[in-house]
Parts: sequence; C-alpha cells; structure tokens
Amino acid sequence: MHPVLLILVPLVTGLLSFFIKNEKSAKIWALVSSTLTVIVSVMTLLHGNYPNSYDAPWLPMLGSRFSVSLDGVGTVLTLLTAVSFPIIFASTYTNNYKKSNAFYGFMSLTQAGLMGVFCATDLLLFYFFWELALIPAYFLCSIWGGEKRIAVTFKFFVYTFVGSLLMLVGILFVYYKTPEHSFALSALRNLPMTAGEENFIFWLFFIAFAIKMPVFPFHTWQPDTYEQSPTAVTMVLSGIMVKMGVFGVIRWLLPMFPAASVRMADMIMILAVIGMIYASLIAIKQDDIKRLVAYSSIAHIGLMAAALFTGNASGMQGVIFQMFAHGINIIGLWIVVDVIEQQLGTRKFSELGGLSQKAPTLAILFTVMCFANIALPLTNSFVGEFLMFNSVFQHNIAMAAVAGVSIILAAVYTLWMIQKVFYGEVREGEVVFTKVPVGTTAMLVVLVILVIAFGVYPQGMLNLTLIK
Amino acid sequence: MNTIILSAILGVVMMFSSVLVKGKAAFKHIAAVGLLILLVFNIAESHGFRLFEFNTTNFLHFEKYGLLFNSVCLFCTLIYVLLSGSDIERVGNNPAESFALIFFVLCGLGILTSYTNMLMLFIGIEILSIPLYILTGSDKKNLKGNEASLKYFLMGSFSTGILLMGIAMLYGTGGTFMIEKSANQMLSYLEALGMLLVFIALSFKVSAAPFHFWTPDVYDGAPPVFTSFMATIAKVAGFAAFLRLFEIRYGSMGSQVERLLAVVIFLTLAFGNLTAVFQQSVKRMLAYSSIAQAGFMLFALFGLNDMAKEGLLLYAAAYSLATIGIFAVLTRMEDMSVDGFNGLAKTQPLLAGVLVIFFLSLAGIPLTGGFFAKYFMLASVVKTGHYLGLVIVGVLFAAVSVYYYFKVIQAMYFKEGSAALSIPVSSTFKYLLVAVAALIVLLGVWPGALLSMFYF
Amino acid sequence: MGRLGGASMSKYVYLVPLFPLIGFLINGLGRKLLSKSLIGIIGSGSVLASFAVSLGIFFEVKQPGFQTQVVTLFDFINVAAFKIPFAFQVDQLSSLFLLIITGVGFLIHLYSTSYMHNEEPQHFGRYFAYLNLFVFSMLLLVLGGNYVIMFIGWEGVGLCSYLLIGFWFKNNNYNYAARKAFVMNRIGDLGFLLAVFWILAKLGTVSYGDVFAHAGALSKTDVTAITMLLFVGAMGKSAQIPLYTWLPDAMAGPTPVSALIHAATMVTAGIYMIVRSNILYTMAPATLSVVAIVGLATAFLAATIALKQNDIKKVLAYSTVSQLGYMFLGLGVGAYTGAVFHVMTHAFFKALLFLGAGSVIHAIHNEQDIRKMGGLKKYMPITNTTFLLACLAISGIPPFSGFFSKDEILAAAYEHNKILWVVGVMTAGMTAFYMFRLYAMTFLGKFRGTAEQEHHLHESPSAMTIPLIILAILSVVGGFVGVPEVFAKDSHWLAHFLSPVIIKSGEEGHALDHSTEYMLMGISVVLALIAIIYAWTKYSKTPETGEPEGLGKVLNNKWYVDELYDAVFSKPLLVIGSFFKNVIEKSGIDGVVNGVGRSVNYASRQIRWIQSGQVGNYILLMVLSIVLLILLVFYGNNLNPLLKYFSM
Amino acid sequence: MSTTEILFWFLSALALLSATMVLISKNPVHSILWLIVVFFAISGHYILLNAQFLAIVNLIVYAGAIMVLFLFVVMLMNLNSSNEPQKNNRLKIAGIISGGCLLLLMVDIVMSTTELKGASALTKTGNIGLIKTLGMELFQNYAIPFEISSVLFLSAMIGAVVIGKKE
Amino acid sequence: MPITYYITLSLVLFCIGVIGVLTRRNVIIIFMCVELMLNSVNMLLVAFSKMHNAKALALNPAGSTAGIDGQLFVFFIMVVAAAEVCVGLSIIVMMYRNTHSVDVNFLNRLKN
Repeated sequence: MHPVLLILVPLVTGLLSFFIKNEKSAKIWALVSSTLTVIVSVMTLLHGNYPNSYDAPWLPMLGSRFSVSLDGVGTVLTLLTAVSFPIIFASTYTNNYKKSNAFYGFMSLTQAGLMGVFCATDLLLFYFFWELALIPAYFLCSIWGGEKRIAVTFKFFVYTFVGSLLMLVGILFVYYKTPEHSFALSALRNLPMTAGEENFIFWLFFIAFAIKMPVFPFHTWQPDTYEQSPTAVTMVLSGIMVKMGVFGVIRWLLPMFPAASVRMADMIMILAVIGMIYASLIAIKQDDIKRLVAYSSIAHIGLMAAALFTGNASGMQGVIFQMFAHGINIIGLWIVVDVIEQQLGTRKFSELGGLSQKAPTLAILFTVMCFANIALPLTNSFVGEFLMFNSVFQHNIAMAAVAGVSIILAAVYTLWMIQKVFYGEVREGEVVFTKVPVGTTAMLVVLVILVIAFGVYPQGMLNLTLIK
Repeated sequence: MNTIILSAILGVVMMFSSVLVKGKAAFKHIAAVGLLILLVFNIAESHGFRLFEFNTTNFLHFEKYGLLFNSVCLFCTLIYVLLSGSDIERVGNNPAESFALIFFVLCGLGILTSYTNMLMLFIGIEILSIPLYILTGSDKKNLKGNEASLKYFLMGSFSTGILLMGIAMLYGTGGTFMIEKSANQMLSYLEALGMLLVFIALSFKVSAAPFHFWTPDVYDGAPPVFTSFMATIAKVAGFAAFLRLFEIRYGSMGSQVERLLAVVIFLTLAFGNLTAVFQQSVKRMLAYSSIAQAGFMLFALFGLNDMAKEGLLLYAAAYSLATIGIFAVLTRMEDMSVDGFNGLAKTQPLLAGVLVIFFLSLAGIPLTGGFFAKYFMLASVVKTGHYLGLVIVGVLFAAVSVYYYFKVIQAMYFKEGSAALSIPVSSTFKYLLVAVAALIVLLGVWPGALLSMFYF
Repeated sequence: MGRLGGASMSKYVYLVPLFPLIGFLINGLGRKLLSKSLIGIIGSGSVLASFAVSLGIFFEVKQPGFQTQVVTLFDFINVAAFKIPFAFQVDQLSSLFLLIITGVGFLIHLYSTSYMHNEEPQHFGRYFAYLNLFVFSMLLLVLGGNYVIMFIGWEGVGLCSYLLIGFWFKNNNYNYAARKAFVMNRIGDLGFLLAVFWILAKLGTVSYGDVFAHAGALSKTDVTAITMLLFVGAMGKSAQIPLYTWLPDAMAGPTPVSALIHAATMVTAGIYMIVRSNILYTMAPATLSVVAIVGLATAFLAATIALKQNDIKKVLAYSTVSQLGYMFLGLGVGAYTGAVFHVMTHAFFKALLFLGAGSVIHAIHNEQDIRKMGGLKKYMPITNTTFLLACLAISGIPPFSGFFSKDEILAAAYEHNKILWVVGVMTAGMTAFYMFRLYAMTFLGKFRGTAEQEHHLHESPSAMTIPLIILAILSVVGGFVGVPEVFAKDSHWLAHFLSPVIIKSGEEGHALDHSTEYMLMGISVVLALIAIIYAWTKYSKTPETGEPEGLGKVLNNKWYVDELYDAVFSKPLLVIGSFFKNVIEKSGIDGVVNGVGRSVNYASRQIRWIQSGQVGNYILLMVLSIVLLILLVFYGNNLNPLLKYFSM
Repeated sequence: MSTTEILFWFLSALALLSATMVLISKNPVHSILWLIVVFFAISGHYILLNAQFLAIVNLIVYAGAIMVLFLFVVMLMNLNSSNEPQKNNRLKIAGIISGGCLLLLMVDIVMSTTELKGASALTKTGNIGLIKTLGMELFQNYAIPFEISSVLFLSAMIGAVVIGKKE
Repeated sequence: MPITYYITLSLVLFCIGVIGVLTRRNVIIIFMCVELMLNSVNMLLVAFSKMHNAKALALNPAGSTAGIDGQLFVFFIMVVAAAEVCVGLSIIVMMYRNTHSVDVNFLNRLKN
C-alpha cells in the first residue's frame, strides 16, 4: 500500500488545505503534510521489498487499472519528490502568498500528481497523473507569478498540453496494439508493430516527454516560465517536474519501442547535444539570474536526454542518479535566488554584486550549490554526469567531445553568476539586505549535506537505481 | 414510447397551465416535476415498463442505448430547468408556452433516439426544429432574436428541403423508408447521392462544417437561456439521430464514407476552434466552441463502434452539463464579454470555481468528464486503425480550444476587475451548480458510473 | 606483505588527506569563532600531521622490496559496466609527492600565519580552510588509486585554486583571474575526462594496476588518443601552451598561495599524471614528441616573456611556466625521473622564490613592481640571501639543486634530439638572465620607491623567514638525491627509488659518454654564468624604469596572446551567445512557437469574415459545399469503391 | 406521341416556365401567382401518375391554403416590386452558377445510375393513389406518425400564437 | 414515362428553388422557393412510388400496394410544410413589425 499512500497523503492534505482559513496554519499544515509524505517515502524505502506494488480495478471498460508500483527509478524519484517539498516549504516559509491556503493546496496537489506519475504502471493512469501534475502547476504560476505570468504560463500550459495530447494518441494506439487490450506496462512490451508505426508512435510519445524535459528545440517555454513563476513553484517545475519527461522515457518509451529508440538514438542525441551547447551559450549572455539557471537546467537535461538513448546500462543508472542530484541542486540554487529576489527585488546581474559581504553563509552555500551544478567531483552531480558522459562517449566519441564543451561553458556561466552576485563591492541598493531567514539557511545546509553525501558516497543510490 | 407520449402530454399540460395557474414562478416547478416524471418513466421503460402498448414496428424501435440517451438528455434538461427556469420566465410574455415547447423538443428527442424509418427521422427533426425556431424568436422585441430566428428558420427549412430530396432518392432506390441493415455493400449512385444529401442535412442540424453557418448567429442572437438548451440537448439529439442512421445503415460500409467524414470533421474542428479564438463575447465564443465540440462528437460516427456509442453518451452528458452550467451563470452576468468576467474569482469565488471545472471539462482536461468524453471519441477512431492523422489533428485542435476556454479562466482568476452579476444568485442555485460540477468530476474520475448503466 | 612497523603505516594512508580535511572543516565552520592563532595552529598543524604520516609512509616505501599498496576505502561508483573504488595507492611516486606536498605545504602554511595576519579573523579562517582543502585535494590527486580519484583531486585543486586566486573577492579583476584559471583548467579537465572514458571503454577499469597491466591490449590509436587527451588535461593544469595564460593571472591570489599552488604543487600535477601513466606514454612515441615540443615551446615562450616583465610575481609566474615546460620536455624525451626530480627541486626553489617575493611585497606594502624596488639587500638580509640562493638554483649553477635536475633533462633532450637541447640551453640561459634581472632590480642598487615605503622597510618576522631558510637549505642540497651517474656510480638515488614505478624507456644518460655529458653541463653552466653576470652588472647599475619599446613591448605584453585568445575564442563565443539569445532563440525557435499561436490568431481573424451575417451568403456557401462534397465523394480520384464512375 | 406524353411535356414545360417566372418576377404577388401555377402543373403530373388524392390535396393545401396565406402576408405588408432591394449581380451569378452546378452534378449522377435504366413510372393506372387505399394505409399502419405529427402542429400553433401575437 | 424524366424534372425544379433562394432578397420569395423545393421532392416521391408500384405489379399483378408509402410520405411532407409555413410566416411578420422590411440582408447584426 505504500505507493498508494505516497499519492494519497499529498492529495488529501492538499484538498484539505483549501479549507484552511488562516494563512499561518496553511503554511504549517503544508509543512506537516509534506513531512508526512517524507516519512511515508522513507518507510517505502525501508520496506525494501521490490517490486512494491498495488493494483486495483479502476476503469474496467477501458481496460485500465489503478496499478502503481515502485521500482528503482520510481523509488528514487518519489524520494526526490517527497524530500523536495518540505525543503521548498521550509525555505520559503517567510514568503507570504496571498490566499496561501490555495497556494499550498495546489502545491500538494502537484506533488500528488508527480507521485502518481512516478508510481503508475498503467499507461492511462500515468497519463492521468501526468495531467494532474500540470494543472495545479498552471494555476500556481498564473495566480502567484510575475508580471507577464498569464501569457507565459499559458504558453507553458498549451505547449505541454499539446505534447501530452499527442502522447494520448500514442497511448490509444499502443493500447489497441496490445493483444488483450491493456494499458499495463507488462503488456506493452513487444507490441506487434511495423517499423513505420513504431517510429511514428515513438515520436508521439517522445515529443511529449521532450517538451517536458525540455529537449532542444522544444525548450522555449521553460526560461519564461521559470522567470515568471513564484520561486517555490519554479523549484517544483525545475527540480521535479522536468524529471517527468526523463522518467517517461525510462519507464515507458524505451521498453515500449526498443527498436525505434535505437533507430532514433542518434537523432535525439544530436538534438540533445546541440541543445546543451546552445543553452550554455545563451546562459552566458543572460542578465537575469533566473533565466541563467533555467538555461543551465536545459543544458543539464540535454545531457540526460542524450544519455537516455545510448542504451548503456550504467549510463541509465547515471541518468537516474542525476535526476535526483539535479533536483537537489537546482532547488538549492532557486532557494538562493528566491532569497535575493525577496530581499532586493531584483534578479538582474547588473544590479547585483558583493552580496557575500552581506551574507557570507549564503554565499558559501550558494557556491557549493553552484559547484554541484557544474558537476565538480565529490558533489552529487559529478557521479551522474560522469556516468552519463561515459555512456555518451561509449556511444559516440565525437558527440561526447562536443557535449563536453558544455562542461566548460557551464563553468563559465556558473562562475560568472557567483562573481556577479556575490563578489565585488556591495551595491548601493543592497543595504536593505537583512538577515537570511533561519529556515532558508537550514534547508540550504540540508541540501548541501545531501549534495556532498551523495557526491562522496553515491553507491547507496546507485544500487537503488538498479532495482527492477 | 413513454417519453414521446408523456412529453407530448406534458407539453399540452404546460400549455394549459398558463390559463389555469396564476403566477409565473409556478411553471418552473411544474416543468421540473414533469421532467422528473418523464425521467422516471423513461428509466422505467429501459427496465421494461411501458405505459402504453403500441405497435411501433416499422417506425420506432426502443433499445437500451436510445433510452439511456433519453435519460441523459432528460436529466440534463431537468438540471437546465432547475438552474435556468427562472431565466426562462424572464424571456417574453409566454413562459408556459416556452416550457411546452421544451417538452415538445423532448418529444422530438424521443423519436430521434428510436426511429427506424426515414419518415420518423423527418418528423422527429421537424418536431425538434420548429419549437427551436420559436424559442429563438421568443424575445420578440429583440432585433437580434428576430434575426437569429429568421436565419435559423430560413436555413433550417432549406436544409429540410435537402433532407427530403435525400430521402426521396433513397426511397427511389430502395422502395422503402425503413432503415435496415442491407447486405448489399454497394450503393447505387442514386442511393449514394441520397445518403450524401441526408448526411448534409443532418450535418446542418448538428452544425458540422461547412453547414454550420447558422450556429454562431443563432446561438448568439437567441436569448441565452435558450441558446443553452439548443446548444446542448437539441444538438445532442441531432447526434443521436445521426449515430442511429449511421449505425444501422452506413455502419456496414464505414470505410466508404470515411473520407467524407474526415473532411467534415476536419472542417468542423478547424472552423469551430479557429473562429472561437478571436471572439470577445463569451456567448458567441461558446457558440463556436459548440461547433468545435460537434467536430469531436463526429468522431463517434467515424469510429462507429462500442467506444463511439459509449463515448457519445458520455460526451452528451459531460458537454451538456458543462454548457448548461456555464450558460446558467452567463445569463446572470452583467457583461457577457470575456472582460466581463475579470475578477469574478474575487467577487464570486464559488461561481468562478465551478465555472473553471465546466471550462476545463469543455477543454477536455483530465479529471473532468470532458476528458473521458474526448478520450472515448479518439479511442473509437484509433480502434478502427485508420486516419490516425485525423486523430492528431483532433488533439491539436483540442489544444487550440484550450486557448479560448482558458481566456475566461484567466479573466476570472488572474485579471483584476470587478465582475458583477446582474441578477443575484440564490444559494440553491449555487449548491446545484456545485452538484453539477461534482457530477462532471465524477464522470472524469469514474466514467463507468454512467456507462455501466448501458450494460445492465 | 608488510614487514616491520612501517608496513602498517601505509594502511593508515587515509590519515594523510584526512588531517587537512579535518583542518578544513574546523577552520571553515569555525572561522568566526576561532582566534587567528588557533586557526593558524589548526591549519598548519593538520598539514604537519600529514607530513609526519607521509614521512612514515615514505620510510616504509623506501624499504627495499616494498610492494605497491592499494588501500580501498569503499566503492565509489559501482555500476553495471564497471567499478571504481575509492582507493589510495601507496608507492614510490605517491610517497615522494606526499612529502613534497605536505612538506612544502606545511612551510607555506606556517609562512601564511604571518603573511596573512592582517586579514580579519573570518577571512583568515577562510584562507586556511581553503589552503587545507587544497592540500586535501592535492593529496587525493597523488594518492588516488585510479584515474577517477585522481580526477577528483585534479578538479579539487582547480576549485581551491579558483577560491584562492579570488580570495580577495571584492576586486573584480581578481575574480576574473580566478574564473579564467578555473575555465582554462576545465578545458584541460575535459581532455582528462575523455581520456578516462576512453580507458573505461577499452579496458573497463580505471585502476592504475589493471590499466597498466592490460595496457598491451590497447591499440596504437587508443594509446595515442588516451595519452594525448591526458596531456590536454596536463596542459590545463600545468599551464602549457596553449592553456598557460591563466597562470600569470593567477598571481592575483595571496603570494603564499602562488608559492604553494601555482609553483610548488598543483601545477606539477600534470607532470605527476604523466609520470604516473608513463607506461602508456612510453607506448605512444607520437604523444611523447608532442609533449616534448609543447613543453619546450612553452619553456621558451614563457622565458622570453619573463625577460620583460616588471611585476615581481609575474616574472616568477612566467618562470614557473617556463620551468614546467622544462619538465614536460623531460617527460617528452622519456626522462621521467628527471621530470620528477625537477618537480621536486623546482618545488623547493620556486616556493622559496615566491615566499621571498612575498616577503618583499609584505615589506613594502603590496608593491609588486620591481621598477619601484631596489636596494632591498640591506633591509632584508635573510630574504636577500635565500632569494639569491634560489636564483642560483633555478639558473642551474652547480651545486645547487636546479643544476642537477635541469641537467638531467637537458642531457636526455640532447640524447633525444640535438635541436631540443639547443633551445633548452638557450632557455636556460634566458632563465638565468631574467632571474638575475629580477634579483638585481629588487635587491641591488638603490631603493626606488617612496620614502614612506622606505621608512617601513624591515625584515619579515620569523614565521616567514624560517620557511625561507628551510627552503633555501633544501634548494641548495635538494639536488644531491639525484647526482648524475657521471659523478659517481649509483649516485642517482632518486632514479633508483622511483625505478619500480617507472618503466625503463630510454637509457637515461647511459647512452651519453661521460665526456659529452661533461661538455653539455659545461656549456649550460657557462651560458648561465654569462647571463647572470650580464644581468647583474646591467641591472644593478641601470635598472629599467620606463616602458619598453619594440620587441620588448611585445614581450612585455606577453606576445599579445591574451588579446589573441580574447579575439579568437572569448569574443566569438559571446557573440554567438548573444546571437543565439537574441536571434535564434527569440526570433527563431520561440518565433516559430509563438508564430503558431499568432497564425492561429490570424487565421481566426480571417476565417471569421466567412461568417458575414448574411443568410444569402450562408446558403450560397452551403450550396457550394454541397457541390464540393459531391465532387469529393463522386468525382474525387481514387474513388470510393462504391462509385465506379470511371469504370463504367 | 400519346396523350400522356403530350400532357407530360406540356405540364413539365409549364412547371419549369412558371418556376422560372417565380424567380424572375419583380412583384411578389406575381411570384406567388406563378408559384400557384407551378403547383397546378405538379398536380397535373399527380393526376397523370394516377395519384388523385395527392393532386387534390396539393391543390387544396398548397395552392389553396398555403399560397393564400402567403398572399395575405404580402398584401398585409403592402409589398411591391420597388420594395425589394436587388442583390448585387455578382452574388446573383454566383448563385445561379452554383445552383446550376448542383443540378448538373445531380443529373449526371442520376443518369449514370444503372439501376434506374429502363425503370419507368406507371401512369394512369394503379390504385395506390386512390383515397381509399391511402386512407386505409394511413390509419392502419401510419397511425403512429400521423398521431405524432400532431405534436408538430401543436408546436406550430404555439409558435403562431407566441410569435404572431401582437403585444 | 421513364423515371429519369421525372427525376430530372424534379431536380430541375429543385435547383430552380435553390437558385431562387440564392438570388432573391425578399424573405417571402425565398421562403416560397423553399416550398418549391419541397414540391419538387413531392413530385419525385410520387414518381418513385409509381415506379415501385409498377415494379411490384410486374412481379405480382394481383393489386400490390407497393409504393404507397411514398405517397403517404408526400402527405406528411405537406402536413409538415403547412406547419412550417405557419411558423415561418409568423416569424416574417414579427420581423416586419420590428423593422418594416422583408429584406433578408436587412438584419445582419450577428456576424463574425
């Protein structure tokens, strides 16, 4: 029952949150409920009896069942989802959102959707949760976002919605290809399809995942959305939600279309590698810290996308590991960005500088996060990127070499960011910078500890990734 | 048969109630009770209980599916009357007659879900249409109403001519008006032409492109409360007729009309969705969106399998409930343009919340009935294994539809403004709306709730 | 395998990096709480402790018959295809480097306690934390039992270098220098990483033992590619052409940092790595030639630049680059031992030079321009003496340490290719010249600074001079661990010591007969002496004070290489970046995406005109549609099977 | 050529001519009168086809009741030719062309229908058009549609009342 | 008479009706043209009815009533047409009352 609880706890608490009148209690409620989810998640982890699944009839006439199951990748991602939310809530505890009950309610609903996506082993159920995660996120961005939020989040919504609708067509198609008309993951392997059909349906699925990840050139929704969303939501979007696409590829696309995946591998990897370089170069020229992190995220996801299609088992382990690592790292980055934005009201590099004199601890924590972002050894990303790069290298040396340039570029823009924000002389406008909230610092410390811990001893999670 | 006869009788009762009962408010209640009776007896009939034993061979054949369809439509009408009954009273001077006409439309519905004869199809469509012409023009002083009514009538009678020509041609080759399964897969030219003309006339009735031109103008010009009725129950009844015709006669040669259907579906989706994008008036936007929705319902004719039949049922329920709900609120809005909804979430949070569910359902977002409705439609086509491209076009247009539905949601939630109601809403009204929304969500999580009725 | 007490020492090898790590944690976390002296004690003490353990290990390793020990702590990465243990390897090479790192490291820590004393406590703590972290990373680098652990240290030292160069983070120029150092290192790191992947791909392991044992299985191409890529890594870390420009800029950091990181230890990591992989390199003569040529070119180029630099640290920096080039020349001609030897001696005298320079800078309040110095001899005797010794060492004057190591390399070069030797000797001459130009302009003549500075001139405190003295002694005597066989049989103790880890490639001095060798030594020494005397006499009397002209200006501006890189790499990248950002992203990709939306809107605006509002038009359109549908159904090509119009 | 044929051609020509005149006449009253002529011609065809009942009904219902209703309305509105604004010519031509195309296509399709080759309508004989036969059929087998069409009339009646009533 | 004659005649009438609808602007005339269309259908139905009757009689000379339903259908069409005319004319009258015009294009507020 644990996987069900993972979905149920945030779902129920999220719905209840809407009925809380008091702002403060809504916050506390969100913290408590998300911590509860962590407990459930950890219990699931300790449960250790794989596959940890639950199955019940849901839509018999459609051949769909409510079947959820946790394997390695599912466990890793549910863990990430569970751990992220209390960190997000705690680190943004001092932020005040109007109608905070609805805010936290939507957040928890998003979490429920994400959990469902990572657990579902029924394709229709997967699609269902896929959308369930999207809709509250849309509302979160649109209601609590920045100036241009309406247009931007709408673009985000439509973009991902188009993708998921195409996937829906693909889902229907494969459903009718199964002999017993089933959505079960097990039934969807080895479908009797011609190569042409397989290629076509492959793309229907892949576009949905590619938009979500996002892979070049489907990425343009992302920087705008990250920029305009409230940072807590951006954390969810970039920390967890983009992993839905990667996860979709691992859980569904590769098992369903093994042959097409091999056929399309080169094409997708080329796109991914182009995207890495492209996003990195754009990141270098950004003046907005949020947009910079957004493009950096595109570059990192590009590597995951490339590694996914190498067909290399250890590369896959790397991808799974990196999903967790990237989630942790980018949430850390956003937390700092949020602090800066909340305190100074700007995200422009041209208006920032010398903050390390105002907030040395923050500077150090941010620096660690940044170095995790550029995959310095002994941070968690190194392990993931090492394995992924290795798999790309085994697939195609030239691609790995070109992709490797992004490592260098990552250093360029990440250090640029540190330098512009924290180094140099203090700017005039920054006298208003006051103490960083304790909760925020504490959460950053937790994240840093996670970064180092998984960087030094990744084997625990690497073992987890292997579980079938 | 219960529905046809009882609705005719109830229509007459309503007619005379204007003489017998004083006070406008009573009609609504009489109508509601009447609808409840209708619903009960219709369900009873689907369990084998018939009030009257007529020999309807050759004309009507009552089956589970048609009766369930009736039930869905009757239920929606009941909701409609409960939600918008008081609005009907406000239109024109003859509310009782309006209710009577609504019952007559239901009589037409009863015929269209059970006909087996072209004559009954013709009569059914006329019984359905003529009251609608009248309802459209029932606000006599309103020039827009006049215009809508005139347009509707002229084009409607023109399409009747087409329909009749088609029927005549079919009769010319078959020598009968009965719609029967034919072993002969090949149609003669004359018969094919007849079928095409009948198809065109029915396309007109369900406002499929390129015969949809009346729809936006008529829906826009008619009193909103009747637009609600026309766009939902009347249109869905048209689809019931359409599906029945296809199921019995065209079904055996599905592949032969696929191309025709594909073109019509494509045009319908394109016209409906694209034109809706630009609309500033919510009412007119909904009119276009109803064309777009019709495009999706046409998928059922394309698929013509169990998924299609179940799906059309679900579509009818989800679409009608959502549209009725939206119109119930819309009629009470001071400003019916999109901007008129600005800030509704602040002034009327409950109404706004419910409207969101309705719009999400229309857009086909999961967790709402609209999703499964569309899902079934798409599935029915995918199941045939042909025209996957059409399905993809369909979903792309579904994405376009998000654009205009979300415009309203954005206005309500994300924009500043002070949307106001011209008519205050009672708490009963609100609870009812919430119940409808809950129903839509129920359909979205567990569509079996409705569809399993089909099987026992 | 262990014998005696020493055997257990290498089991505790993890203590060596552990102490600095603990020091880093304590100093890093407690930098606001601890007093400066406590910080200094913890910082230096932790390195001293490591030194002690290193010594123990060294003596254990020195025992004859010592077998390489691999101490595995835990599985770092253990995935489907391969397994990378977190392991330390103790052998002759690593133990030697341990000594250099911890020894020189300790001295520099000690020196820093005094040099950095003016910093605020928390920055003081930060400084020592960074320094300890650096030592930790460097120890990881040399101790790592496989390429991945080496890479961890490799990037770790890069990080610390970055942090320490930008230590005074308020100055944005320093920050740029730090960033430049890191990015250039990263370019090299990419090469290293690709080499690791290549090894993994071919051999499925990265542990030294396994890799070298199976190296024979590699094809010629593989070995060449792997070694070339590794060398790219070394180029970045050890500042070779074309990635050397970061090192002079790295002088932005505190001077002890320059001494430790950018002279004695980190920059020699490339040499360590190649020596470590000498088995592979020996299999790839093509790579070795490249290494030799690049090394020599770097040595020469840097030496020319150093001739005309006026910043005391810049001169030393280019000298470092030049000396590193020497080491690579040694590697390239197969004199692995010579290279290691030079690493060691260079660590002594270059650290000494930097510390001496630090002492000078400390004394005259952060003035680094030698044109504004002069005559410091009488104010700072200890600094002067030690500095002079170091200059003699680096110039290759016997019997100072530099002579032996440099000579070994030059001899090997001569044996390999005469031209290499010629250029090498020329470079050596230049080295002697610019070092004594530096010495002369700093310590000889008259003081050219302000009276204010002159008033404050003083010898540095003992915490600074003691390391100077120790290093001076080492610079003088350090060479005797590798006395050429020419002078005495088996006198080259270092070669003997390292022989288990270094494959005998060439005959290392054995091929040359003694007379040739003497002659070579003679030529280089004489050349150096001439250069020294010339420089001494010239610059002690008429020091350069103006701006150089002609070729001098080009040299002073470092051959305009920075400007070239800027124009060829940085600028274009930025331009491409803005092109992507402003054109491709906005108008291109997003333009397409938004264009879809816009065209829907446009279509919507256009299509609605069909809805003209006139019934006549509607019906006309309907009739037309009927006609078209009839055409479609009955007359469309590829007709429905029911309509065999044309077949009738 | 038999009398039947002569009559057929005559009636056909009359119907077509009058139908065209309906279109051409400027004055609505003339149009109505020409339409009545069409109906007469069609009734003539019915008689030729031995469908006397329908012929009579056609005259009574159409030519009599419906057309008179039309006349009343036209008279009531006091319309004359000058009242009607003319459509612009392009639209007219478009209308004629599209109508013509429709006709051509449909005729072409009908002509190529093999099943109709040789089939002919029985003229002058047969008893199915007689009142007795039709009446029997109507009230025996067609009772259901017959009754149901009453609903249609009810709604039409309501319509006339609701819409036509002056307020 | 060959049935194609009747079909053609009725199609021509039908299309004249269609053309009338397309070319005239007077609502009443348009409506009359629709009636013309209906009448052409009626005639076609009667013709078909007699055709089927003839076919049946050829097979079974003993007074078959085949084809009678065609004529009954015509009867129903007339019935419906009457009802439609009733509603239609009242709509036209209503419009005339409000606008004093019977021009079909007079009212075109609802568009786009």
